Amino acid sequence: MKKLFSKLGMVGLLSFLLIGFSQVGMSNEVFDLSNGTMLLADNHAEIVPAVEAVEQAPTLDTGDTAWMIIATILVIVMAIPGLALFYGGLVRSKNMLSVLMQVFVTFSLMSVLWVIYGYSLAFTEGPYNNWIGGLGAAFLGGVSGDSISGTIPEYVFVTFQLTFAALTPALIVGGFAERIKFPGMLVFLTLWLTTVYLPICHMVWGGGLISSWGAIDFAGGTVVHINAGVAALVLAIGLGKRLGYGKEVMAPHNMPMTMIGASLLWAGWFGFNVGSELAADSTAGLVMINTQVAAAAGVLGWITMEWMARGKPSMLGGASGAISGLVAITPACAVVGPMGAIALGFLASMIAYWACTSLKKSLGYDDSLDVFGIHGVAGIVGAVGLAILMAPKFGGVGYDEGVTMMSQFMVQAKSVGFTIIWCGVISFILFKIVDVTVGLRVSEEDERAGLDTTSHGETAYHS
Amino acid sequence: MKKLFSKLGMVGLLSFLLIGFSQVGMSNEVFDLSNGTMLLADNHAEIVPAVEAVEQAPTLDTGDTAWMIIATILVIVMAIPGLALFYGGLVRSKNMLSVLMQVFVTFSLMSVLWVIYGYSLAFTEGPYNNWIGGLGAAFLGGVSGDSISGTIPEYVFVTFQLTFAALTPALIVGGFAERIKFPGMLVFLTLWLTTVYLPICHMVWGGGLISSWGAIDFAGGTVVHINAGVAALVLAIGLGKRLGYGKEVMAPHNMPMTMIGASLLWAGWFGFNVGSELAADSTAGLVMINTQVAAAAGVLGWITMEWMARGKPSMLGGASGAISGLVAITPACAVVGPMGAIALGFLASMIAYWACTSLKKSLGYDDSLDVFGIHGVAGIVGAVGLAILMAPKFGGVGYDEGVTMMSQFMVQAKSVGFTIIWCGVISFILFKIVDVTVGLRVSEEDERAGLDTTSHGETAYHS
Amino acid sequence: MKKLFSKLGMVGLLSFLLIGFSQVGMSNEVFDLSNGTMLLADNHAEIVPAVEAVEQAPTLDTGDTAWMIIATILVIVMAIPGLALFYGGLVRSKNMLSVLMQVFVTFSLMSVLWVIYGYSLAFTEGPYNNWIGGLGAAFLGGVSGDSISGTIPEYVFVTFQLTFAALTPALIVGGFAERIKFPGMLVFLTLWLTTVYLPICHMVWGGGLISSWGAIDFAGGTVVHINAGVAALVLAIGLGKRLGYGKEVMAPHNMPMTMIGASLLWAGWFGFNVGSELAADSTAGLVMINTQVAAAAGVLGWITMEWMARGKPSMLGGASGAISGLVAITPACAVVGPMGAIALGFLASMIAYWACTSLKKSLGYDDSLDVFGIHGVAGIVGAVGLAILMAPKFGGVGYDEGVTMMSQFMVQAKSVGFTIIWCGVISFILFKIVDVTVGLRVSEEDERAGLDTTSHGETAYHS
Amino acid sequence: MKFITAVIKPFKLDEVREALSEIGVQGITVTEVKGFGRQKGHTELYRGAEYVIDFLPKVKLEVAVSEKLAKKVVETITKSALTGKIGDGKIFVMDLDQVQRIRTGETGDDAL
Amino acid sequence: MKFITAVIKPFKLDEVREALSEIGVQGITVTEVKGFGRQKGHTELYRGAEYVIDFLPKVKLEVAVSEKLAKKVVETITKSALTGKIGDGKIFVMDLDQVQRIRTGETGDDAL
Amino acid sequence: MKFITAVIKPFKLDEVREALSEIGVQGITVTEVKGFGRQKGHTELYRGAEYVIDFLPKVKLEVAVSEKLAKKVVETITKSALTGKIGDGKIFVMDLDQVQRIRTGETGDDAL
Ligand SMILES: Nc1ncnc2c1ncn2[C@@H]1O[C@H](COP(=O)(O)OP(=O)(O)O)[C@@H](O)[C@H]1O
Ligand SMILES: Nc1ncnc2c1ncn2[C@@H]1O[C@H](COP(=O)(O)OP(=O)(O)O)[C@@H](O)[C@H]1O
Ligand SMILES: Nc1ncnc2c1ncn2[C@@H]1O[C@H](COP(=O)(O)OP(=O)(O)O)[C@@H](O)[C@H]1O
Repeated sequence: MKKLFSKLGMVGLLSFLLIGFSQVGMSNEVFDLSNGTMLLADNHAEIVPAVEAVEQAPTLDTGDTAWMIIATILVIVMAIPGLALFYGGLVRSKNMLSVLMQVFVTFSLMSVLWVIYGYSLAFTEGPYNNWIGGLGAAFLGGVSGDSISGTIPEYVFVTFQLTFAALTPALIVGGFAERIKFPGMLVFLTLWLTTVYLPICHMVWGGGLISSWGAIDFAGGTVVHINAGVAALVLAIGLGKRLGYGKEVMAPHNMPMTMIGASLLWAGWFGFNVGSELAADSTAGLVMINTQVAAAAGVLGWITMEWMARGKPSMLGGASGAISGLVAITPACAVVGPMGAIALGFLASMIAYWACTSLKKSLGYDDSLDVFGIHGVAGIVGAVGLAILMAPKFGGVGYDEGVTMMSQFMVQAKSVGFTIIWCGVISFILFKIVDVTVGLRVSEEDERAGLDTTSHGETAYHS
Repeated sequence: MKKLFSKLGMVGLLSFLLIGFSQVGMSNEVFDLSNGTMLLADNHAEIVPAVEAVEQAPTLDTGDTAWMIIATILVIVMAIPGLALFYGGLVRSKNMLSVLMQVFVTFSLMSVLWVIYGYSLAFTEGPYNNWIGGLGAAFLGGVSGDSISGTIPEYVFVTFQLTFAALTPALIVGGFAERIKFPGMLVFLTLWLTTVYLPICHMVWGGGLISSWGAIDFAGGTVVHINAGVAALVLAIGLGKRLGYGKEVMAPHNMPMTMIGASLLWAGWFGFNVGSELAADSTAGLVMINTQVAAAAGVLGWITMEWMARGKPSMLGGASGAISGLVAITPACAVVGPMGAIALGFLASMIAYWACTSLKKSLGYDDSLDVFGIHGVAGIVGAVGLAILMAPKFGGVGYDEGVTMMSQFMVQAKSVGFTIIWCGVISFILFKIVDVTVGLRVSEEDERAGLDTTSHGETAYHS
Repeated sequence: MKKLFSKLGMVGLLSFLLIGFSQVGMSNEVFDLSNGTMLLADNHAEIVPAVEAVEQAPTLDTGDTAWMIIATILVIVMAIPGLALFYGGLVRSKNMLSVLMQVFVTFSLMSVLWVIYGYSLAFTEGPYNNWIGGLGAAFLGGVSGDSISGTIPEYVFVTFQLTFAALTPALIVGGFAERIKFPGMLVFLTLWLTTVYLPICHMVWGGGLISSWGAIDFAGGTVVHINAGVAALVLAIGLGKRLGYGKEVMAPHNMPMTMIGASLLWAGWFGFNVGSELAADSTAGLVMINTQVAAAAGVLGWITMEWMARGKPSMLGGASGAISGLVAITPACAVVGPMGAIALGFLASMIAYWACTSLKKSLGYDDSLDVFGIHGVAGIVGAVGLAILMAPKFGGVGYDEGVTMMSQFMVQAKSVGFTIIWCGVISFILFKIVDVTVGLRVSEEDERAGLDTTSHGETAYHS
Repeated sequence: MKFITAVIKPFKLDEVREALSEIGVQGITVTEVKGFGRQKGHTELYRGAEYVIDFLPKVKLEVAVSEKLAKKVVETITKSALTGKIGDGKIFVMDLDQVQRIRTGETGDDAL
Repeated sequence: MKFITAVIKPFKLDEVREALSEIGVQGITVTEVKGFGRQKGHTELYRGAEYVIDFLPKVKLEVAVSEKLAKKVVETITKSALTGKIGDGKIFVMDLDQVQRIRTGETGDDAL
Repeated sequence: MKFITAVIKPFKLDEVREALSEIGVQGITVTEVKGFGRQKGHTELYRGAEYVIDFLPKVKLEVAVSEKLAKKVVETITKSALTGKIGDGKIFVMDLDQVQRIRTGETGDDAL
């Protein structure tokens, strides 16, 4: 526990440093909401206050709608079966179903919560609009079959955003796999959606605080990946290591499943990134090629490290590299060029490799499936790296008027730091509450026998 | 056999009751075709008599076309590998390939038959138009590269409908898995397509009898799910139980495969449901969110039942719940609201749970993979439940002029009852014919050894 | 080695015969570039010299763009996980990860190379334009977010073509599976992309030699399948047989994986074929139904052969038949009718069956996963068969003015022969170079132990 | 004491186990094995590569029992594993020197 | 010489193997088995079909050792495999007539 | 009678089986096992977690034979399983008290 505190403190400190650092370049406009840059508005914000756009009545475009329906489906495939398999293949066979189940049910529960209050809190205006939306669209009240968001039906937009809210908590599963109580997990993630995901989502994409700083997070570097990575780290430390960690063989029980999962995540990520453009337009094309080459470069980056370090490139390395590259390009995909995307994917993957091997070993936490090492770390690299690579000289789209590489970098660093602290502190508090009330760690006996039979009454494989 | 008769009789009785019941509300207009409501016409029927729409020359919309191409591919993914894996994971490893093969070849054979005569019988006008279409478009004669259906190329419409006709017979595989002769199965399903699927499809979507009643079946509750569920029940009873049923352990040999299958079915179902709108428009958005939340609620419904009944929610339960929710929303997806979809998915899943556990046990049939319990039962719940949930007070789109909740309910009940009887009686006759001529059940020895080696000369897993 | 030469000689001879044969019908216009037919130009060529089309400023169509984004993703899914699983399931479990890894990393490396120089050499004009493009668009210089190709963003076109270039080398993996050195493979395939794929791609789709003959290769019969098949054959012969080939049991270790792979290839192939239309239009509809029924007929063709030959249709047969049908329809999908597609798929599948059984046995090479037998042979059948089936009397679209069935057949035969020779000769030279310098075959000891542990330091399955 | 090894058909396992329980056997160790014997295997064909799979899936039981129970155990297995068809399997009986229960350190008949 | 067969809990394998190495055992053959015994199994439920899975995953070790090492081996296994909870397993000792190393043809204690 | 247990390299199984058939052995029971011995294993690395896998896949044959065939069987296995490289395996011979064929109830040499 003490160790936990010190670790969390460290993360927090780092984040404050990031924010502090950013002050240097941005003087005292940190919480100044009058700052009108709002780069994010181009991508998401105009959807929310659809009323404002009455001058130019929004009309439905079938091409954009077709694309967004698919993009949504692709993000669903990322979660189930993609993420579930990516994670499931990495655990021991006695816990396979528990991981599949955690992802599957989390995904389902969050979907329902999104309709009940999630969408409303994230994407409508509220009395504390810097931090969170209102409850005006709870139960999707006010959304009708005719509502249009930009050029697509609002229901499509709602569903697309639903998948993000359902995927992000599921990502955290990798941090506490093989040792968590199923009911405790559901309670924790419900609270986490409400107090971490929805506010950060609103702050970044719903017209709240972070967007007002001019931060760029095209498809969810902070909202999705850093958020999930930090929460996973907090839980991994809080729950403690798995029994036998570092002593017994805990090799992945089915690497082909992990490879399938990684491939489906790769394919689905186009829904995630290109879908965030909310249209099938030219920017979509740029996002697409960037996503592809960043993933490919991520594969090459990770296996290069492995090759140098141990002489053998591995399938798990290839898969991990692809995901690292994809995570890194997520916030950056609409502002860098293809060569910048290659550089970002390659580099982020190498840094994630270092985080999953050296950093994890030296700090000694058991983040079962490296959610922090991959999503957290590559997410940070992407979020701050884009400030550099978006420069025209690196093939990027360039900066807004009045914005420099330095100032953009500061804004990015600040938004990353803010997200880490918000997520870290609240996740820790939620962990404590749920651990004491519902209970989060299974008994030693159940952990030995495996969660499949003890929590779910099933076995993954019979003959 | 006697038992078989009595069971079938029971089902038939129930169906007659449903129809009879509906008479109360609908007086004597049962077979009155002059009834002009034709709610289904909005979705499918205008495609067929493309000639009638000459006043307003149909033009191709690239967005709608893009969406429908994908929707078609998604339904293909539902069948292969989706359904094949969902089923395959549940059998014993010695029968794994036989199930994959049954789905794969059925899907292929039906695809070819669809082009030869299926499309024509289902979607053109014929001399007995209430019951079945004509043979004018056999071999796709008359369809050309330039033919347009609504706003999409007719070939796309033909292929989209092909996937429904190829998927439905494959669904039945779950009823007789682990004990059927492969050639007999192909003969039976060919006859079944011709005498059950095509007529019902024509009656519902091709401008035939059932559509004339004003029945609502947006994406195939009767045509696909009730049809397949009833046929599976008939075959399960007809063939008798698997050797060792109830005594030996017949646990699923690979639950992760089943989970992958369920996930792909979920994702593919958007092609199925949203694709049935035949356009990327506002209704598509409504169908989309309904599909997602009904599936999610289905997951929660089933595991809630399990949790209450035995203290442990299971992965198979989650997967089964998702499919139940999806089946239930299929006919209803364009007429209920998101909260109605949640209610429908949740409830239908609970009822399907009851059917797969209590009902099946008490009746004692061996529907190997619960095709009736899930597709049949949840399909019925969805088909009749939509009449209630489409009411504006439940967030639905409301009724057509002159239609009340009660009258709609009657129409729905009648169409369900009609489908059950049609499918049940003909399936039973076909079963008898094929059983006597070609033979349907494998020898005891082959069943013991497993169908993979005895029917297909292969083994699923080697080292 | 001597054997190798004689085999290659045979293939070469055959190809020369094909070309020679074609001379009869085409007199001396073989290398005559003034021939203006350029049937391919309709599909691909107009994209390249976008400048020429200035009269009619190209505008982006969201529907076409939506479709092409998806088509691209579908081809990605074909490669990972589709092809990787199709191949991986067929090897022994000790080599599973090596195959997945070979496909995964090849796919990634080629993606990056495409951006660096591949696209430019394939799709821009160069000083030796008959043979290869220029380097003007290296690093995607000149492509910007606003560039439009036809009706879609150029970046989308670039990414779509990227997936072809990344998939084709990965197809070759099946020829040398279970015995190749990983680094050697990467070097070989890099050189192969540069000297075989890019030139042939340019000659067929980039406005080079083969297109000038009026050859029809809608979606890549020569560029992708014959190319890959021939290269795989050269490597299979060059490397020699696997240890224990013909003596030890080398049964597929996981047929369900192969079935999943085949199904994803099937579904993804719509991206490949329909995507090659580069638009969601009427032709797309024709391509779609042709693709579906050719695959289905391929399944039926192969299992019919098995049924007759040994009494048992197999899952591997079904899967192989589907791929054979898909390969055969690839060049033909826009010019034949649905019944023609059925005929082509059925026949090509039967011939591929013969190639994988009788032909392979009699020649005695060990093409581990039958890349030549399926992609090479069915590719040839499709490429020449389309000349016949495109006749209006067979439901095809008919010939261009001045073209007859015979003349088209000659052109097709010539382009096939040319591709075989070009690919065969260069592949053989590359094989020799890489074998001598980097080394291509693993040690006997490593081959016994399996490549997973020896090349990649991992094992596919643990408990 | 005797160490009895029996090779039987897989689907007979449950029956045999129950029969043994009834006569007082308290522990059994079971292994999935492949059996070669008089019973013929089958042929598998993969794209023209024909493999004669001449082993059959069998289940091996190992039971350590006291001298006096040994005969009864052999009889019980014979009876409950019988189908009368080829491939029913074999029972092998060997001398067992010594047994020890790990949990308690008990030895001899007490440890069984 | 003695042929020692031990059935233990799977997660104890590494510990036991290391302990045996330390006392000079040079070879072990390990099999994954299913154990029926006093330790209870669990129930699995699949859509209403309830299966009582009354076997537990165990690991079987087979070690051939010289007469003089035998006692020590039994002791070492007992100690290193002990958790004190039910299901810890059994050790069976049998006489071993003859051993031969395939590679060299050596026999007797030399072959171990 | 003798109960012969042999641990060999997996890819030698077919050869050994055929050799045994030729000298008249009619039944064999085969188990996939993991072997620890002088032959070294390998290292696997998963995102920085290094596991030394020091077992190797082996195949275990169990053959019950008549007294007079026993020597021949040991010789035959030795010859057909030999590669001359480390890890070729071991053959263990034990006394077999009694055999019974389940199908017929035959015992002794007749049951083999
Ligand atoms: N001599 C033997 N040594 C070891 N195992 C044997 C022997 N003979 C038979 N078995 C085992 O018993 C099984 C059944 O034997 P088989 O000869 O097929 O039929 P049956 O038991 O009816 O004579 C074989 O598959 C094999 O596993
Ligand atoms: N008589 C026996 N013969 C063979 N194996 C046995 C015997 N008794 C126990 N075993 C094996 O030992 C394991 C542990 O035995 P069990 O009775 O559950 O607990 P304990 O070892 O604590 O008494 C069993 O699962 C079984 O594999
Ligand atoms: N004393 C032993 N008891 C049981 N099995 C043994 C013993 N010694 C070796 N083995 C088995 O034989 C296999 C080969 O032994 P090893 O020492 O590696 O090589 P070699 O047979 O060449 O001496 C081991 O993997 C193990 O399965």
